[in-house]
Amino acid sequence: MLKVLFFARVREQLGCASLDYDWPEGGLDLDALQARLCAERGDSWCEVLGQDNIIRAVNQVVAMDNRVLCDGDEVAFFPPVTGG
Amino acid sequence: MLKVLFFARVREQLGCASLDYDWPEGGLDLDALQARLCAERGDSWCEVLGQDNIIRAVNQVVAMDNRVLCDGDEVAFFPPVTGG
Amino acid sequence: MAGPAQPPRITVKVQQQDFDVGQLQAALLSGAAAEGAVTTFTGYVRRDNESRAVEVLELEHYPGMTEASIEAIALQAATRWPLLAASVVHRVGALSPGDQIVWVGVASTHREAAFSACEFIMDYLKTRAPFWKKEYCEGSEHWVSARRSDSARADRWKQG
Amino acid sequence: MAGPAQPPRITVKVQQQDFDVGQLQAALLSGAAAEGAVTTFTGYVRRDNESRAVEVLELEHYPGMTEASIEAIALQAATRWPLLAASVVHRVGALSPGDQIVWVGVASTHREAAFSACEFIMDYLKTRAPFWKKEYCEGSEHWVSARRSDSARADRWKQG
Repeated sequence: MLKVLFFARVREQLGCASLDYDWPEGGLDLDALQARLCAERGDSWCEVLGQDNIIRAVNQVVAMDNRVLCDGDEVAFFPPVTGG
Repeated sequence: MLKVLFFARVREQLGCASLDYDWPEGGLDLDALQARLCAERGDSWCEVLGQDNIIRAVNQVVAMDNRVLCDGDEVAFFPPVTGG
Repeated sequence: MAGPAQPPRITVKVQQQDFDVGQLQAALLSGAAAEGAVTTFTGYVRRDNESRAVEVLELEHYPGMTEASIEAIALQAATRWPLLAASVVHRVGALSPGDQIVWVGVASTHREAAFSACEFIMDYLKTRAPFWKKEYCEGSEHWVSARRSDSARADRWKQG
Repeated sequence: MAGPAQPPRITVKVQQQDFDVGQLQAALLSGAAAEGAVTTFTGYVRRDNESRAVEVLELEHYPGMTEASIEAIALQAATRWPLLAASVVHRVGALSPGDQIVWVGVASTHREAAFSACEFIMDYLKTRAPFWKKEYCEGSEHWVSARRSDSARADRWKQG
């Protein structure tokens, strides 16, 4: 199972802060997870997760490119950060 | 009359923190004041005021070069500064 | 006699409560009088942001990742500059104009390292640490968007 | 509605007494929540200076010139960066290891100005302001000599 988290504007637009994603047979990479969420959850999710400034993190480290996931990973989607 | 001040190592080496210098007929510039102090006060003053890193200030502003003085001016001699 | 260099003391806190800058600075010191220089940065909620009158600023973070990533950046700063200690406190939750948001303090023997490391950590907090700000202004709310100048500023450290 | 820009509030103090960094920082703020950023620098007496064990550090200044020249440099900083306030406190007299020597605080709307101006003022204090330090170490005393690196550092602002 993957733990998937959403923050800030992304969380609000999806109406979802976190979800558990069943680990599929054959495994999954980050792009595939994003495509599946889009396909399974419909247009509004496609639109939100398809925004080109979305940042992705795997196990609390930002992933600049696609990468293979492992069962148990924590994946997060969030907009550009604005701290300080 | 000029007020002449000495600070820090210069003050200690001269054994003098300040003196009043009678305003001479014909006026004075900064180099002339320094030369007179040297001539009038003897070798030890010559040596101290002749150190090449001595900084001079006129009316509380550092004077990079020689300059004409006016009666009533405040002149200071001090070593390189080490604040902060 | 100087022993082997101690690793710098690094502390990172993300919290709702306000903080006392005087106490934070005192806590940065080792008590051994080794520090010659402490540089601090405090960020505040401004009443006017880009001509909007801000009533409430809400800050969200990514619990766990935020703390770990700030600690990593402070350690990275300590490899670039000789630091004795670095401390970061960042608030989350609802804040009002004038409230303190963030404090970064860096102690070193000399001021060059303290200034550079403090600015380096702040640039990271502004551009890479997972915090998000939402402004409430005159009945409407919106997420603050990233300033392009902030990213450019953080990038310049890559050439260091 | 923004009125005409206020001149920055500048305060300079040379004193024997210790100071409270929290109070100084609070006094830097206008109360109008205009400040987004405050950068501070605190200098301390180090126990070890270039491998000498310092027992007492004595600071001398040029009363009048010191204050006026620091005020002038703070005003100059305010022409280079958009500052809301700048404050300098510098101690004189006999200090011990661990004691605070100097505090510089700068408030601005944004951090770039606060960092640059604070560092600029500190560089001036180190290289041009009329202060002199004398160290008492193991029964002997000597005047601290100017660090060449400090002068080089101040010079770089001329190219700014």
